[in-house]
Amino acid sequence: MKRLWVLLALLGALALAQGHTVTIGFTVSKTGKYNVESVNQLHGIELWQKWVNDQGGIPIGGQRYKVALKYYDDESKAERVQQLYSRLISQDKVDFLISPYSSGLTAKAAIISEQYGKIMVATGAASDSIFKLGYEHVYQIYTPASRYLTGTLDMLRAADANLKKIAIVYEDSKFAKAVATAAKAYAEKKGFEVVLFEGYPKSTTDFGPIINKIRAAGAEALVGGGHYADGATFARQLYEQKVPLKLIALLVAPASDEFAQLGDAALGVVAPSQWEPLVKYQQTCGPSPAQFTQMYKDAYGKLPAYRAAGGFAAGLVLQRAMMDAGSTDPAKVKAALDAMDITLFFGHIKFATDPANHGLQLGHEMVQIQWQKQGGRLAKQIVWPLGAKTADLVYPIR
Amino acid sequence: MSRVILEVDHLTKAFGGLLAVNDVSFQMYEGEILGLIGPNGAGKTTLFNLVNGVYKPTRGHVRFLGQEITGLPPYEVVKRGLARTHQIVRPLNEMTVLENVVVGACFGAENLGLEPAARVAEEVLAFVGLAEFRDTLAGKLNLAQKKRLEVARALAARPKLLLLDEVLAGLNPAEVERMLGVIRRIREQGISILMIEHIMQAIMSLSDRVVVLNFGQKLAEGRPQEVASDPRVIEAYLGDPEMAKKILEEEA
Amino acid sequence: MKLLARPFFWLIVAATLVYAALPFWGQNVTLRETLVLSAIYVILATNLNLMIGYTGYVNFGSIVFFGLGGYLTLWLVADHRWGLYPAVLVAGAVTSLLAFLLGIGVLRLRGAYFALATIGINEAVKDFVANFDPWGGAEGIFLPFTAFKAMGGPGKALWTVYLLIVLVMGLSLLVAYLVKRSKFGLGLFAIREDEDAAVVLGVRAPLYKTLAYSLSAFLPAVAGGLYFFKNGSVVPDEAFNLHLSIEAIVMVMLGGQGTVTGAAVGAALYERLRGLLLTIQGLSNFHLVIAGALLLLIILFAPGGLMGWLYRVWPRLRRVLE
Amino acid sequence: MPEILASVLDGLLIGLVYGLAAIGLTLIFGVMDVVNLAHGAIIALGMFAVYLLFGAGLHPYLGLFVVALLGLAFGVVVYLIAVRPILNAPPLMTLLSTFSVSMIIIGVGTAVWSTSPYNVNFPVTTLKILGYTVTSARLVAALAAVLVTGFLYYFLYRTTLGKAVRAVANNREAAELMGIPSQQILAISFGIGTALAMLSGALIATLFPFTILSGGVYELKSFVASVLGGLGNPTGALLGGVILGLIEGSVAPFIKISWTNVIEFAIFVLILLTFPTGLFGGRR
Repeated sequence: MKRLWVLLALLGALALAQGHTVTIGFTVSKTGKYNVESVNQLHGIELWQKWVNDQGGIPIGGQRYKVALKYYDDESKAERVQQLYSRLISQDKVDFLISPYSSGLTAKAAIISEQYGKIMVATGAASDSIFKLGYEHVYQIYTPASRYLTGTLDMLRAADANLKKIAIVYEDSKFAKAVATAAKAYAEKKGFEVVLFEGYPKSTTDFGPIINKIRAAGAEALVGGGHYADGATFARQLYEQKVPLKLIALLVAPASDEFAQLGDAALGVVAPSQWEPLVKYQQTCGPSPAQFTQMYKDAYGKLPAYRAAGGFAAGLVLQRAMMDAGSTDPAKVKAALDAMDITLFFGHIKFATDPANHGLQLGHEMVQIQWQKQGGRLAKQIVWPLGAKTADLVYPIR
Repeated sequence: MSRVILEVDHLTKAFGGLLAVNDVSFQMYEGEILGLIGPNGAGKTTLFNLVNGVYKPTRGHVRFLGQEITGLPPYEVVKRGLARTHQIVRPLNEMTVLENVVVGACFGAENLGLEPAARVAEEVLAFVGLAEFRDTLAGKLNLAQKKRLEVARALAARPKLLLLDEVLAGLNPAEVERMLGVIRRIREQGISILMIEHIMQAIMSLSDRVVVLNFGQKLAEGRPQEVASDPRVIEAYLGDPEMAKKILEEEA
Repeated sequence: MKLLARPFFWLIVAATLVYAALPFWGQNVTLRETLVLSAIYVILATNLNLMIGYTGYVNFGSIVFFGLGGYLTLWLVADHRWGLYPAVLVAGAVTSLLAFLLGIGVLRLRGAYFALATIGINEAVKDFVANFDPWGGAEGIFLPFTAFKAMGGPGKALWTVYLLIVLVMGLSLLVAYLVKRSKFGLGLFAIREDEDAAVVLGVRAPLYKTLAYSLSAFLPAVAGGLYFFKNGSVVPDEAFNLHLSIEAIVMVMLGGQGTVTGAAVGAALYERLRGLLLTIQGLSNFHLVIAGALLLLIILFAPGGLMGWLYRVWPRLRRVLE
Repeated sequence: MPEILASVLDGLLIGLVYGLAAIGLTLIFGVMDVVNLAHGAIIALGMFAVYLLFGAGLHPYLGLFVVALLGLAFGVVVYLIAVRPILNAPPLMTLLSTFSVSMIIIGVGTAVWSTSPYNVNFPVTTLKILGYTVTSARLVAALAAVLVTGFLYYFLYRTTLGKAVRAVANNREAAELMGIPSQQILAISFGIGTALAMLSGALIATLFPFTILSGGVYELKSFVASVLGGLGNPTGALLGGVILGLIEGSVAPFIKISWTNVIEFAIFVLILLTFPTGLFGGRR
């Protein structure tokens, strides 16, 4: 008897799955270099799934579609990403794709999604170059690398009109190199002298030689970094070696709450951030920034990092496109994405549609955060743009 | 007198400060068996290595059939018709006996293709008495068989001059007899032989002439009986000329 | 040589044809992806066998050829708008020539020294390419999507590349077989057994082993070109993955070094095993452990690999399966 | 100019640690002609050993002593399982068997610790030496490397056991004829080589973050350092390490940092081709 019930339940689940499920596939770096950021992103996606399914699913053309997720661990390895995305498409038959975390892995996944003509929403991937290869099915959520550090440099100029010498030191990765290259051009335009412009290999753990160069070049401020693991190490060694810098701005790492583990080494470090819990966007669909933050805190017991927000936003964008299309038909969803122009809790979302840049994010903007001490505790504050700030920039930091 | 097949001319090899071969000169003639003797460490094997190109000489020349072969690598020397065996046998262990000999035939003086080389190899194996072991892995042979394999491989190269480095060492009397037969029949084919040997009886009975090395230098050269009675040679061998002479007489 | 009269030749042809046809049954894309990977493994192992199994030189960095082939191909296709076919052929030829020049120097080393040098070469090339801006530095080269469109759209391009990779696999087996049954191969085996003795027997060892090294570079480089074209991009870590080249040694050992069948079967078995371990829940983290333990067991108890064991159990097999 | 000196000083300090790792590799080769391809994995084990001991409340520097003992024991076990049975087989066999050990270690390590980075987080102070800023951790690591090397030399040249190791390294058969139990000596030597590798890993862990795969970098550096110094020559390996560190330190100011690896490997291959026995003479 009990068996029969189980069978019936299974059949029911199957019927539900066949009729009213939309499956989203992606990979997560559960291990390896990107595991901190990538798991954050996964949490965001899973929170979106729960949020949608709690409402009964996505309303599409008069029916409600439950969201199912299918994902694998890509171990932060490019070769795994391509195998797994092929598998997601050809074997698991997912309906839509979300990218892995990081520009490098996303670039690899994008090739597969394009080869098979599957729509992929790219989050956690800021590199511009992915969108210059003539792809038609990949859409970017993040502010692209070319606009990543412009706000940081504007802020630095506003804080110190006399500062000249800056060092730009970046991880040799697709994302960081793109950001650094764009930042160099912008810095020179802003009247800074870039006294050091150099990449370090992805596997770097000893920043001694780089730090010696920063000293030797007489840099007054540093912008650069790459991802979490290298950025945290870089910040720690900058602090241990007592490098006299007036401002340190690093990509990615300081925007994570885990950065607080560095203690005093974190103090004063600035980061551009895709999103912060304190932002005040007026959303046109989905939860508000405060609602999202609260949901995330309830689910995971801590404040969401911007990768988590990016994960949630990626789901929301897909959801919105299906709703707009009134269908899960890929061609219609693609048309809806091309036409999309909305504001989410995450900010403004609008994609380039010209063939040369198709899918590039045009709407979204960065905010700047800084690690400051508040009543003896380290906390992130928004310090730029001025309209959104929650605290004044501490400058110089050392 | 027949023509000169090998000419060793003021040949010298230094390893660091040590002169392993020191200003050695001699000639050998076509069809001849020349014995090369001397105490351990006299430089005999080094001389072989100089002649067939394993080592490059420090000074001096080697001429083969009137052509300069000094400093040519061993694989070039073989192609000109000068093959050798090794004192310590070096079979190609994981290959069959036949394959070992085919290597010799393929890469020897006639530069044969695989199939003609196989025919030559069969023939040579029969000649040295290894035909029944053709499909055995070379590593599985006993020492006497390995020694014959060395000779077979060298013969398969179709040489005009054969350098034999102690092919009798380590063999029992019956095996020695058998090998001596092989050597005589090689000579009957018109192949000249330069051989290093420690067994005096054998060298004295086989050689037309003998060259004696000691401390890298040529000590004596001549017919076996002349050399055997040369007191310098005897002294080199035994320190005590009287004693040595007695032994030599007994052996003869 | 009467090639057409040899059963083993027809065995290679038949195996390659069946392999090529397998995924077309039901247009099975997943199967195709799996078969591409194992074909690549077979190519790497079979060509590596020319060095390890035939010549007795342990090349730890054989993957450098695969990676260079990939880089040259993608560079020609992406930056110089070449077609795929001329690009892979030129990539193969250039890599092979580079291997020849490199071989002249590096093959003077023997044993552990040679093995270490090949590791050094692979790492030096990897780090060089990661800094070489014309090849995209650490970011690598990404194909513009037009490259696939030029081949009749990505779907068709992927099937075409599959067939080409299988063709290269068949050619690798054929080359391995022809070399083994040639005078050249006999010379190589003599070098493997005792290089000094081989030289005295008349084998021109320096040239022969350099030719073997150069030959063992050609088809892997072509395969690298095809594989990375299929992937749409090439980055240094993937192209010069030292780990993969050591795994190729494991494949050769597993099947039995010096045999054509052994290297191929070893590669296919290893791929299956690896794939199986990666997909079994709970074992995915242990695939390295199991592969390592397996390798250790082979070395300790069956150094002749699978074919060595089969030959011992059934000696007549030696004449049928090369 | 002073900045270059700072960079060279950094290079010298880290070079001593490379040297220590390289001694572990070269000692094993010198004694038994085995290139230990598990070297990198063992270095990584040293990193995690000190991490675990630190987690259990032991100061990293005190942990070093425990790491050394663990390394010795582990090395003997690896020797008995993976090296001893095939010591007389062709060199390929020991290369592969030690590599399989490496796969096993890294596989287990990945299962336990994943490939995510770890840190040994203990307070570090900064010192001024002749006006250059140096962290205490770097200074201690370099000092420890020198002390361990000194201790090794005392062992090799002043103790009976050490003399036996050298005798076996020189000529195993002759040593056996003199009544030295060569199997035990080989096992102990492998243990010491392993202990040195783990110690160097432990020291590196006090400086930089690490993953289970981090050993690979230092394994390659050990190859370079040992080949520079002549495979089989411990003094050479230490000097090789220092040279490597000095190259890193002195070229860093003038080129992109990422080119240093290219230079190192190019030197490695060139040295192998021109002086296969190293700059200071190896065993052959």
